[in-house]
Amino acid sequence: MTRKTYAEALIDALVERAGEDENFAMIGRGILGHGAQAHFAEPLMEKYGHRVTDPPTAEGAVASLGIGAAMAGTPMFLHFGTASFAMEAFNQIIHEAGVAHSMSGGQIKVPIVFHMFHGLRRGGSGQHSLSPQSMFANNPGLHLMMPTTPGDVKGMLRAALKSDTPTLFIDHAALLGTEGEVPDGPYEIPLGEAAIRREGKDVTIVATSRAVLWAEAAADRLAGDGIDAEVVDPRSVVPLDTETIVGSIRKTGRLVCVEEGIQMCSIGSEIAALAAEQAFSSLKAPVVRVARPPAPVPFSPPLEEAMMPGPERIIAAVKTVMG
Amino acid sequence: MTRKTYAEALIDALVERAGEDENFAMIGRGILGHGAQAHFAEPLMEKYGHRVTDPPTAEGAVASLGIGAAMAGTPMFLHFGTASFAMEAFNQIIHEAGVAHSMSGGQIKVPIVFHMFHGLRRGGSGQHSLSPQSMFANNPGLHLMMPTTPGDVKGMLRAALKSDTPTLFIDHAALLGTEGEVPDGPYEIPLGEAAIRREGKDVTIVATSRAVLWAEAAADRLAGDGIDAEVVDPRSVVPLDTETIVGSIRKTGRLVCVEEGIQMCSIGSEIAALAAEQAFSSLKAPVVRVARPPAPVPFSPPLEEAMMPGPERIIAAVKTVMG
Amino acid sequence: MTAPPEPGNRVALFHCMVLMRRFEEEVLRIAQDHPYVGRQHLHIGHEATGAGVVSALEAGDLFHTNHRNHGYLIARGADPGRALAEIMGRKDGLNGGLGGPWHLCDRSAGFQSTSAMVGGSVGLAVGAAFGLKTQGSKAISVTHFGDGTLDEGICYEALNLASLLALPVLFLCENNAKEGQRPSSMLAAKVLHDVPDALQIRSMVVDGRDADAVAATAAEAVAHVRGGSGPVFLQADLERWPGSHQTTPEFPTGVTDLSLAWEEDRIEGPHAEWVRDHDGLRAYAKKLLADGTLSQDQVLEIDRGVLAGIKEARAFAEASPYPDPSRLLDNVFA
Amino acid sequence: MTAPPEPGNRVALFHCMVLMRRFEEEVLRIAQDHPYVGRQHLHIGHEATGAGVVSALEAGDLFHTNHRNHGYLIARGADPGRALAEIMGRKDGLNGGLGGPWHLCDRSAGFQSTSAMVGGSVGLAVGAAFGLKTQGSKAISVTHFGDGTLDEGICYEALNLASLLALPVLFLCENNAKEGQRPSSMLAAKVLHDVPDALQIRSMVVDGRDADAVAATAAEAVAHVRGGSGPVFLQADLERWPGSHQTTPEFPTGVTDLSLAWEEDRIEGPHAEWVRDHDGLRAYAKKLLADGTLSQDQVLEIDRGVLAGIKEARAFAEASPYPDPSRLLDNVFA
Ligand SMILES: Cc1ncc(C[n+]2csc(CCOP(=O)(O)OP(=O)(O)O)c2C)c(N)n1
Ligand SMILES: Cc1ncc(C[n+]2csc(CCOP(=O)(O)OP(=O)(O)O)c2C)c(N)n1
Ligand SMILES: [Mg+2]
Ligand SMILES: [Mg+2]
Repeated sequence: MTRKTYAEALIDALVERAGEDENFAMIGRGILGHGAQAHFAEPLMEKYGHRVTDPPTAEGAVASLGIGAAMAGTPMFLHFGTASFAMEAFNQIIHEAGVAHSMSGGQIKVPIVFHMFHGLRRGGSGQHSLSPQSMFANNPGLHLMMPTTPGDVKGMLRAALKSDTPTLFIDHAALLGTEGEVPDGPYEIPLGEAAIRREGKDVTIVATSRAVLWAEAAADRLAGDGIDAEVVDPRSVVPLDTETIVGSIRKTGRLVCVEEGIQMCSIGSEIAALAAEQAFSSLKAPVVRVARPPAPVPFSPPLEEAMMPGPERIIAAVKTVMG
Repeated sequence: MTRKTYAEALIDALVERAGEDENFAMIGRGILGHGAQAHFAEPLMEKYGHRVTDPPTAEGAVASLGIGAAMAGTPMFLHFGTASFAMEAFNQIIHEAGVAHSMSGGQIKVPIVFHMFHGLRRGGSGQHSLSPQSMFANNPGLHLMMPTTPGDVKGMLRAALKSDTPTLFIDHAALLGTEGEVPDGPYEIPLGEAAIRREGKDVTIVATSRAVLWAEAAADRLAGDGIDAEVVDPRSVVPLDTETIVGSIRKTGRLVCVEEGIQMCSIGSEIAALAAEQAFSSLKAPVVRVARPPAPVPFSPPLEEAMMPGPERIIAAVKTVMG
Repeated sequence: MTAPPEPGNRVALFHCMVLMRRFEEEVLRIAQDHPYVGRQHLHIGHEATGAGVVSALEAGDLFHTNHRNHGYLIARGADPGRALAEIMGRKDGLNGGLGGPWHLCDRSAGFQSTSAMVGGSVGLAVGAAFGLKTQGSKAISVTHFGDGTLDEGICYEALNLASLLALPVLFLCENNAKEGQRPSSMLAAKVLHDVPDALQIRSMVVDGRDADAVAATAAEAVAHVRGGSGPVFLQADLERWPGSHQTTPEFPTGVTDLSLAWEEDRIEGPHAEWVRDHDGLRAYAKKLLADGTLSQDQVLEIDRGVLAGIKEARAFAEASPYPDPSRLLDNVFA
Repeated sequence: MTAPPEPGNRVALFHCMVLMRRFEEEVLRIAQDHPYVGRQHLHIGHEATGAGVVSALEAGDLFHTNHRNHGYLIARGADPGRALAEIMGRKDGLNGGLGGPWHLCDRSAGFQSTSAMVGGSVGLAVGAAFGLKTQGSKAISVTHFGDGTLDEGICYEALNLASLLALPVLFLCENNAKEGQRPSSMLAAKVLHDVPDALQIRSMVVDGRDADAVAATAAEAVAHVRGGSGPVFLQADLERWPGSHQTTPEFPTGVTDLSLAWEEDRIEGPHAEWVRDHDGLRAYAKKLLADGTLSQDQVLEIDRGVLAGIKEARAFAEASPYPDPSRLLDNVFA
């Protein structure tokens, strides 16, 4: 175990994989973005920079390149930058990568990881702030990972890189600088295993990506008010660990869903629906969802701030479900 | 009132609008597809064919053309064909059309209707069978209409064509040949008004687009078993008539959600979440969702058939919630 | 059933063309006999191009095609019975019935995928070339697409990538545009290859109705690509067959009768013009007869052999059951 | 604050360039003074192009820009105070604080939108041209984008559409690519305009550092477009300013000192090379002094006037409050 930033742990996974498989290739510019953590990519670029292709600004064909190469047997890591840009490759991701294995009757495998940063990033406005995870989850054949901690990002990225299923790996740039314990050497976190970030008996808060940090902060403060919240982080959205999630809801009887994306037809909607389907008889109170308001992200700082489903809003939601 | 096909009613709305506003322009090829109803477009093409631009196969720029023209004050109707093709323009739809009005502080209006056919169409396989409605609904600034009847398509299309908000108008080719009473002359069906297709007291079935027909068929047969189902057709997904929908669930205490799309993070998830949030105390049984299985659409006829959330599956779901 | 034609073997080229034609005719017949087998995009009229290009390829080369794919698949040696079974959505189809006509895939024949998204195959093929290059393979990537595909931005982006990275990919553009009909291309360029030219991709143009010319030009193009000199854009100018985008299963130019290669007096009726002036298969038969490569009997013999094989293939496909619906979720994740 | 420069009025051109430069310098200062105003893409070094092209336009013309948009907005007559307020996310900003620097919009100045999606503005501008044509308007559509934008398929598709439909749109490509730095263009073409050329769009190339040349060439281009002869692709070859993609708010080439147009001995220090050899604003001042169009005093007078205006603008922006968060959902639907 070493204490590391999320950014370092992410790069660790890539360095390890590149070292193991000389056929593994990467494509994209600025894997850690342009922020304060960008330099953590240096160990990768120094050692394996020759295996990172710097592409033109042409997301559709770059995605196709990655998918076609993966189909031909070259495992790929593809970095889009802001998740918004991946929308230029939406068709290629869902209609080529997602369907190839099934449509070929299992003949074709597509070992590719699509990496991108989602969410509110300060000043991203309406075109650089997308959280596309719910949209991607509405498609078949694509795994969808959303790590939260340095320890998870390394193990989940490794699992994704070793998978023959195309995987959306959706990060949040605001997590890059967070620190945590990271096991040394290679390890995998199996797909489809949720993490219980905090045990509790009164209410279940299911949150993804950065929103987990807000949920934890809210839970800390709620503890002061005598409310014992359980925080569940699905980590992997597809496949989803319904067993753990529904188990927690059955235990507490109360559910708050938190996410940075827009609420309608979202992961939060899905978890709430699962509660209504599979934990109905245990539910003691109406479910509450906390999410980004359904508006284009405004530039103005206080307005962007108001978009965030941060601790305050989570606490208010929990108090509502506690009645 | 005249008895007409859905296809005729749809064309009526375009002919009327073109007659009223000589600035109104259309772009796209084969507005009614290539099936048995294609000829119903003739009255439009004969009279206003010169105002329909036949575009290159370049969905992204074609969408941009429509959006830019609408921003410049020319109301547009844009036909994509299969909804799958609209994925090549996903970025333009969500990141240009959807955000322009808000991001400009209200200066820019985008009067455009994006028309497309969603769903299982027999032989469409994994790349021509998309139901993108849930994904679109996860974005801000876009209205989303899904008519079911000939009377509705005409009035809803007119409302969409007169709106200054960009509108996704998602049709199902299998509806084109259905017949119904259509009021003569222009009329509008206001956005955000659900229709109760059938009143009932035991269970609420919320279904969209073609799935409404399956829900009605199921309700007919359930009546034989003494189950009195209410069928609610939201018609407009954004804005959603939560009042009517939640009202019905409160009344019956039971909910089945039906849609042709994939279940995860779907409209069905959203309705189920609304039930868990807003009708919790009235709910008498777990909610059940009926949707397309999470797989690429297979070509093989019996497998494609098995994808459909048709009457049998709806009946089974209703029987489950009836306990 | 048949190995792909060898370079320089003109009889094999002809055989391959006959196979392509008879296969497509059988697909039409299947569509007539079965109410529901999807919508077909047949390769009729493109045989000379298909056979010629395939003759220039080697076993490990990877192929990404578009919707007009049957001919290439068969020419590359895929089993016609399993191909027809796939087109019918049957269990023994190449993709187990999951793909259907628009998505035929035969990994063992280097047939990676068929994308029915216009432009899809072009991007994937550039990716395959990238993969092959990364692996240090000597194989090349080939993609086949129509003139209309250059309308799509993804095609342009992919051409640019291939040129920038000097990838081993052959872009085979089947140009079946024809004035007067609704054009499948709406490109403002004077000629299609102006676009790859602008992107510094070597381009070649060939009369796609002439199998010998295609075989020779394709051999040159493939040598360039395989030699590591970067991509080639090969534009094959073709006849637009009247049925190329039909929605109903009829024989718009009749069923092929190869004896019309010599009994020209018998060419009559509604399809006479096409048979006489546009049918590349008949023209090639005539050429091979004229230069003594084949006799009339040999032509008929080849045809009979192909027809017998197709008959068997059809029987195999018809006998194959539909897959079980429970297989739906089998291969969603790898 | 200032009307757009008139054709042939070189003093107005210069004034416009000074305004653009001083505005951007103020933006940098704001970014230094306020911890959070987003990331800026300044137009420094592009002034001659901006002013020259704007001088050729008329009032009703519609503009779609990319992320490097401030200069055009100001040159077209948008209020600098409201523009700075928008860049700061304030209530009195042009977009009410909702858009920010990447999405400045001023409908009254024909400034439709700024798309921060590379290629976004190109497609929208082709649409604006389509709209104007449909309306029978005499106005034209203008879009400004960088060399890197030709990498994107959407740009290619939009060029094709404009050419096919002969739309009244001026494509202004600011080519600030420079060897040695990471190129903003990764196009395999020999020169950028090879792509529009292939699509049969009339192209022109101009030295984008020479305001007179830009004004003259732009006038010719605009006449072509307004005359109904279809689109023009105007490639302005530019200096790549060292700060063009910076993430921290510093003055990479110092604060402009116009007296260095004549006191050249004083050009020294770390920025000397840029100031001496690359600063188009200084070069234009020198030219106007040399041919007697302006005196040194007049140059300084213009600069003082502009600076005073900018100071006022900044004060206005600073005084403007943030919008109320309750405004978030105001304009989601029209
Ligand atoms: C992205 C996308 N847009 C539209 C279509 C509909 N479509 C199917 S075939 C075709 C024409 C293709 O023309 P071309 O590439 O010349 O091939 P051809 O059929 O002429 O051989 C079109 C537009 C599609 N399949 N995919
Ligand atoms: C679709 C998309 N992909 C990537 C980006 C990130 N990006 C912002 S500016 C830029 C470079 C643009 O270069 P160019 O068009 O030459 O303009 P310049 O900044 O050089 O003036 C890129 C790639 C983006 N904004 N949008
Ligand atoms: Mg074609
Ligand atoms: Mg540039």
